[in-house]
Amino acid sequence: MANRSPAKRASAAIPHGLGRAELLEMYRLVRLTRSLEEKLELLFKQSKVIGGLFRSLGQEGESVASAFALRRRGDGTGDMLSPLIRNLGSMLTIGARPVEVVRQYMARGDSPARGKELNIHFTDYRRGFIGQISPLGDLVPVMAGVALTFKQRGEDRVGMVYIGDGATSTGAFHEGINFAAVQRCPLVVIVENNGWAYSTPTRMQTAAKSFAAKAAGYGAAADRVDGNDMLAVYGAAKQAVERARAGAGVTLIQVDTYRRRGHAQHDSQSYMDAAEIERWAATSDPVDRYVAALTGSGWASARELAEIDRAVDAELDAAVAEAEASPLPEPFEARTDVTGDGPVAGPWYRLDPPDPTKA
Amino acid sequence: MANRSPAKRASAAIPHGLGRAELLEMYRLVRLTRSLEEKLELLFKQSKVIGGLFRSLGQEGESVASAFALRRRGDGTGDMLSPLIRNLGSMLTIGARPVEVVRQYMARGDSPARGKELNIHFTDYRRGFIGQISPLGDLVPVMAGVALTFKQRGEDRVGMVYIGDGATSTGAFHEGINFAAVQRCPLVVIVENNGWAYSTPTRMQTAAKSFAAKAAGYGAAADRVDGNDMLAVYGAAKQAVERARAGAGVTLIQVDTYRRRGHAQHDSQSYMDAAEIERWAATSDPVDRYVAALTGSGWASARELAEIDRAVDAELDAAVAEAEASPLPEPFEARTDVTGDGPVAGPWYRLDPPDPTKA
Amino acid sequence: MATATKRRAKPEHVSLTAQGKPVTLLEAIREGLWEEMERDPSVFLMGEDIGVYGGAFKMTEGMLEAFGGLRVVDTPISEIGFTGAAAGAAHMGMRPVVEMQFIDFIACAYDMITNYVATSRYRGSGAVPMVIRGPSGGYVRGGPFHSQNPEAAFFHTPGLKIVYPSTAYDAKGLIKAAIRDDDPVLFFEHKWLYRRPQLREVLPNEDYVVPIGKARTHREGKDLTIVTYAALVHKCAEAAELLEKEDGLDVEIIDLRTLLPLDDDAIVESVKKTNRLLIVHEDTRTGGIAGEIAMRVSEKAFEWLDAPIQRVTALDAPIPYSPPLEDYFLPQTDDIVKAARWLAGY
Amino acid sequence: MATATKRRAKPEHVSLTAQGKPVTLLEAIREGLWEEMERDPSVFLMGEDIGVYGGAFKMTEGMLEAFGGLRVVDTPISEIGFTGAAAGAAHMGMRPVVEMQFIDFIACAYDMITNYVATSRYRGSGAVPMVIRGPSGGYVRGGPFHSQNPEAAFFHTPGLKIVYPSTAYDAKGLIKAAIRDDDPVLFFEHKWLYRRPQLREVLPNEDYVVPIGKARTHREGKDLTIVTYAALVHKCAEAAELLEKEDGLDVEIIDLRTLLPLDDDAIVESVKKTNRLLIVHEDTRTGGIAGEIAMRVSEKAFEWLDAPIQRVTALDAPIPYSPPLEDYFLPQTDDIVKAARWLAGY
Ligand SMILES: Cc1ncc(C[n+]2csc(CCOP(=O)(O)OP(=O)(O)O)c2C)c(N)n1
Ligand SMILES: Cc1ncc(C[n+]2csc(CCOP(=O)(O)OP(=O)(O)O)c2C)c(N)n1
Ligand SMILES: [Mg+2]
Ligand SMILES: [Mg+2]
Repeated sequence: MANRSPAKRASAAIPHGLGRAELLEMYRLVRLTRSLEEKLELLFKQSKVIGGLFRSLGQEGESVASAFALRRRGDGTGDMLSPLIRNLGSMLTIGARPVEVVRQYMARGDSPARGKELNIHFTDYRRGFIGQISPLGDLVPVMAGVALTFKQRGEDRVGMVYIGDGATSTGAFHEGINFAAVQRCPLVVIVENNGWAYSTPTRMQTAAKSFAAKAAGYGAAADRVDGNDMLAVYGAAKQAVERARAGAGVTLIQVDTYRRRGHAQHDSQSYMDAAEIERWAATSDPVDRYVAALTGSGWASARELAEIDRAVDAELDAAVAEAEASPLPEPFEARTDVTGDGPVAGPWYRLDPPDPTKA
Repeated sequence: MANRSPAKRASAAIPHGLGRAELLEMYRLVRLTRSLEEKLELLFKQSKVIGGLFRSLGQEGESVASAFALRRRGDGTGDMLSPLIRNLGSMLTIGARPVEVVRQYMARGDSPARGKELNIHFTDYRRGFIGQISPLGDLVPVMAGVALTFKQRGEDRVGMVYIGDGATSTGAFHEGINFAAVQRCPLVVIVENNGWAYSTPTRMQTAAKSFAAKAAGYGAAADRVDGNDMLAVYGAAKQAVERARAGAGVTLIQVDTYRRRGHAQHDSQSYMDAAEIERWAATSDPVDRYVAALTGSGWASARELAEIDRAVDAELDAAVAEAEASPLPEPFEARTDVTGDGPVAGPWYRLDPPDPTKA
Repeated sequence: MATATKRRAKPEHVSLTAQGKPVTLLEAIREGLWEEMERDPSVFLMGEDIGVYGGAFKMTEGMLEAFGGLRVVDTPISEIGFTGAAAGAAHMGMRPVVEMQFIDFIACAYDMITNYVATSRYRGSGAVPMVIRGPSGGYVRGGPFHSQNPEAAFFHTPGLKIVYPSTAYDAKGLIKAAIRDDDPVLFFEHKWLYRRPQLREVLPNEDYVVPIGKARTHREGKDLTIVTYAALVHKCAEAAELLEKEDGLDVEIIDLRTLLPLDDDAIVESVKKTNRLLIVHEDTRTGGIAGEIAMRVSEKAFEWLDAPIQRVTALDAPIPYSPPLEDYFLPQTDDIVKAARWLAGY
Repeated sequence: MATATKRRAKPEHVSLTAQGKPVTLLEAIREGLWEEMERDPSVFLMGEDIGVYGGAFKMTEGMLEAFGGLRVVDTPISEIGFTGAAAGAAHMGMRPVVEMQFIDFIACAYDMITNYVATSRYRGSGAVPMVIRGPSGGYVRGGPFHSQNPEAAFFHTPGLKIVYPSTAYDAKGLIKAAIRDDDPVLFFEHKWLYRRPQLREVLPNEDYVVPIGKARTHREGKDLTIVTYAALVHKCAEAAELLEKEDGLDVEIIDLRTLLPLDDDAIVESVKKTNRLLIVHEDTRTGGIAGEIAMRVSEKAFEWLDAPIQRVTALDAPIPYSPPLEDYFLPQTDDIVKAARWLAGY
């Protein structure tokens, strides 16, 4: 997984049928992801983030590159994905906006989940993403059903669902991917092997030689790719997406990467080897490697990238300012949208005068 | 899977280190299994069986042969198994008695489950079997835990759990076998592929090329065997049991067989191909094939087998008579053994006079 | 596919009402499912053995042939899987109806239903119009895992609706209402009622729904209110007849039909009339829904109560299999009679 | 392995009581777990990240080092798997204690717990001595899946016991009782109480247990009974102080401690003294355990009630994340004050 030296790639043709504009857009997205998380970390340290903060440092590349392989439209006719907590990059790639993410983390009333759900747990069917819930694995069956409906309706749309190395141990993952495979649903399952599930190393999660090896147990196609090589991830994802779109069913792609931060901000990472983290940072940072590929291959100039960086910073400053100006939700909102039958009853003892018959 | 002609096996040495006595005992057990089910079917037609009746016709061989590979003791120091509804043969092999089974099916008060649970859902830890419950897959995690304790205590005991082709689709199966494999628990998982899950053919259950292919996804050893060749099943099971006993962890064995009857008595099998059933009956009945092997190889004479048949019939006649003489449970027993704190409260309105304060 | 099949003549077994023939509770639900499948192409069915086999109780018989494999989906044995898949399909605008082969196995999908499906609207992921249905209840010697009444496990989950009908008319009207409802509905079908000849009735030969959330007065009375549902509606009716004959008691029976949301008004109104309340359910005692009903009546009609609210329920145990045990475990008509007598005499 | 480790000196963080230092609720449970691990080699721990990491809340910190990997088992993310495995180990004579990283995920094991574990004794497969424990409850901005109170989902399952302590003393005594109990015990730990300095207390430096099934009078009073448990014991106490000062009301607080089996006698006795009952729980309203308590009081002490039983609970919704929403959603001290005032004035 040694970093490819610019030399080796010099004057290479752009792979996977990508154009220069797309390469730059992918750069913008991965940069946006990392910078947004850095902003969030700042806000977290200022106690402006409510609840935990989850970094995807070192994994942003695969999030962006895999989602980039989807048909991204924003009008409800494109592909659909469901991310994990560390797939901020996938969300931004398919259309989530930084200001939405900041509002979510700051529990604002105008955040997509209106303060009812946290961090990147939010949904937009038109843009093509379905927010996960905390119980791991549950979105695999759900996305299998999304893909089933594409098949039922004869739509050439594809679903993509992300699952961590740890979450592959859940019954939901198993039942969902088996269902999708036997029904030949157009679904791509990205297994993110970042080496850790909270403090649990992969070897304590499963005795399987690889996660790709699980595919055969479902009759799904398998692929495995260096998760910090954005172009490789894009290539693998693109192929799987096209397979699915062509009606050839489920592909499980193992993307190997590394979680350089703790599970969340509170996690000291005491159980991790600092040298290992350093090595990944030095030799396999997805952004560095992508920049090296872009510049080393003459696909982009340092100046172009610097411009993008400036634009990203400006966008994020604006997003944070906007989010900070956002109001917290109205308490009453706690009662809305439980069912379609209107707000649920409020507490009788908060009435004036209190009246239990009105409960 | 063609039936081996006696000629081919003539004067062959007994494989897998088995002795003649063991061969005859296996014959007795498989005969006992089939004949007991035939008796039960008779009782069912006389409406003496309460609830459903499940036949393992055509699968008895693998049940007996796999369980026969276990250390069977009856004093709580042997191996442990957990059967499925169609593993009557495994139960009898590890020590369940026909009269217990008949009492269970007749819902008698002196049945092992005292009328609280049905058919072969009963347990004896000393003899080494744990009754399943209806929700499929649940016993895989449970048996993983049984095997975990063997490992914790440094006991050289082994667990064996049966799972149907259909039940491999459950989350419980997945979580249980993955847990056992990563913990290197001494567990053997027998996947019984009998072609059907109720009315669902294997191809609608999973797109996997085989069930053995699932093993790699858990880092478990895999084997696959002709389930109606008792000696082959014994050999595969024996090897897996010894692997487990030696601390080498989990083996998944796919045994291919065929469910010649419906899911239960009420099932007309309309969805099955009569010719296919006939073909399995004619060319691959496990008992016929075993008899052919025994006699064709000069390991047993027709006279010996006939004697065993007579003994089995006598035993079963006695068992049925005994069971029919057994009492139904006392109603009050419905209140016992919910917790260790004594019987649960009875209904206040059945007191004389009724008294709700005593509920 | 739907259109293609509309041209076919409707099979006999789903044309009984059209022919003016009486239907059982099972047949009523089957007709309801069939008519919704014809009415709305976004409705589809999923479950184990529901296709070729037509389901363990033959509820979906003939539907695969009529509507095809894309709308009648045989699934692997994966309650988490197909329940979650139904939610995903619902997100995309479909209206899935999933069958638990026996409702007992809904426990396997407990997380998916309570954490994912029930909270979707609240989380901002939108309504999840789906129905989870299946054969429920005891009195059939089914043992601990083929006899359960699962309502209490879900009654506590905001975002769900729960329906448990006792008559053919209600069953057909409520399955249609459930399918058309934008929220997830758990639709429980009592297998002891499925084919009971006494429940056969001729249904209106037109499209109708029974509103979710409205109880029904099964029997009018002034001396005592019995609130119940599902199979026990019929045992309560038996008891009421007997109490009228033997004690001259005039018992009112409220059939809840919908358990969530509860129809407080119907209950309270009846209690204010009779001043005595007996709650009867087949489910076990502790944590059964009788408690919630009693709590609400205490909150809203305490002063109208002339006697303590009482309940007749199953015992606090798993459901035993052997007839003497199950008979003792489950509420029987005679139990209702005795409890009602005690209350009336209070 | 156990013996080998006994020789080691006990780490500081589980020696606080031995040193006469006060402990938090979390530290009390940790000491209880540690002491049971030392006392009985059949006790062992399973869960996600409980080994090297010591658990998400550090409950099992240092235990892997002290007791080794065979007794402190880090599991895959498999609630069905390790819960079932615990049952299997219990069958073999072990006494497993499994941790749900957050109790919300117990939903994934709902089938295994209610259908397999809870029914084992009844089915003739013997007692299943195991404990399922985990951080529970709200007031921590945890959102819908890190704030749940799961008691109502299991309260309905015969065969289980449920414990939910509110003080350090009870927490230590009850975790020991739970581990020594032959039945499966769900042990819920309120994360808002885990490290609350106000709950610090010096515990007896000897082995003690608090019996399962016995409530505790947290505060004596004669005007009104409040039945509550877990975090709300402390909000009720706050409210009681205020009501004494401002209204001269003498409020009795019963801390259930054990939810299953319920201590009817303690509740009924108090109600017979005060003739007014307010039930307060953090869980949502419909189907929460308040209903069962009200039902039982109605059955056993109806004539002693001078006012309708009332309850203060969370709203019937998932648990929202944003502070203004969670504050509005959950019961607050002021709510208890208002409800108690209304009851007292009735
Ligand atoms: C069913 C379930 N069990 C436990 C948890 C607690 N939990 C949250 S994240 C996590 C680790 C996830 O690891 P992995 O799947 O590898 O994803 P990663 O964090 O590495 O991206 C755990 C155990 C959960 N969310 N859901
Ligand atoms: C979780 C669960 N879902 C559904 C059922 C209903 N059911 C009972 S047996 C069966 C088919 C089992 O097929 P398989 O696992 O292949 O075992 P076989 O009957 O072929 O021996 C089904 C669906 C169940 N018992 N448990
Ligand atoms: Mg990971
Ligand atoms: Mg099968």
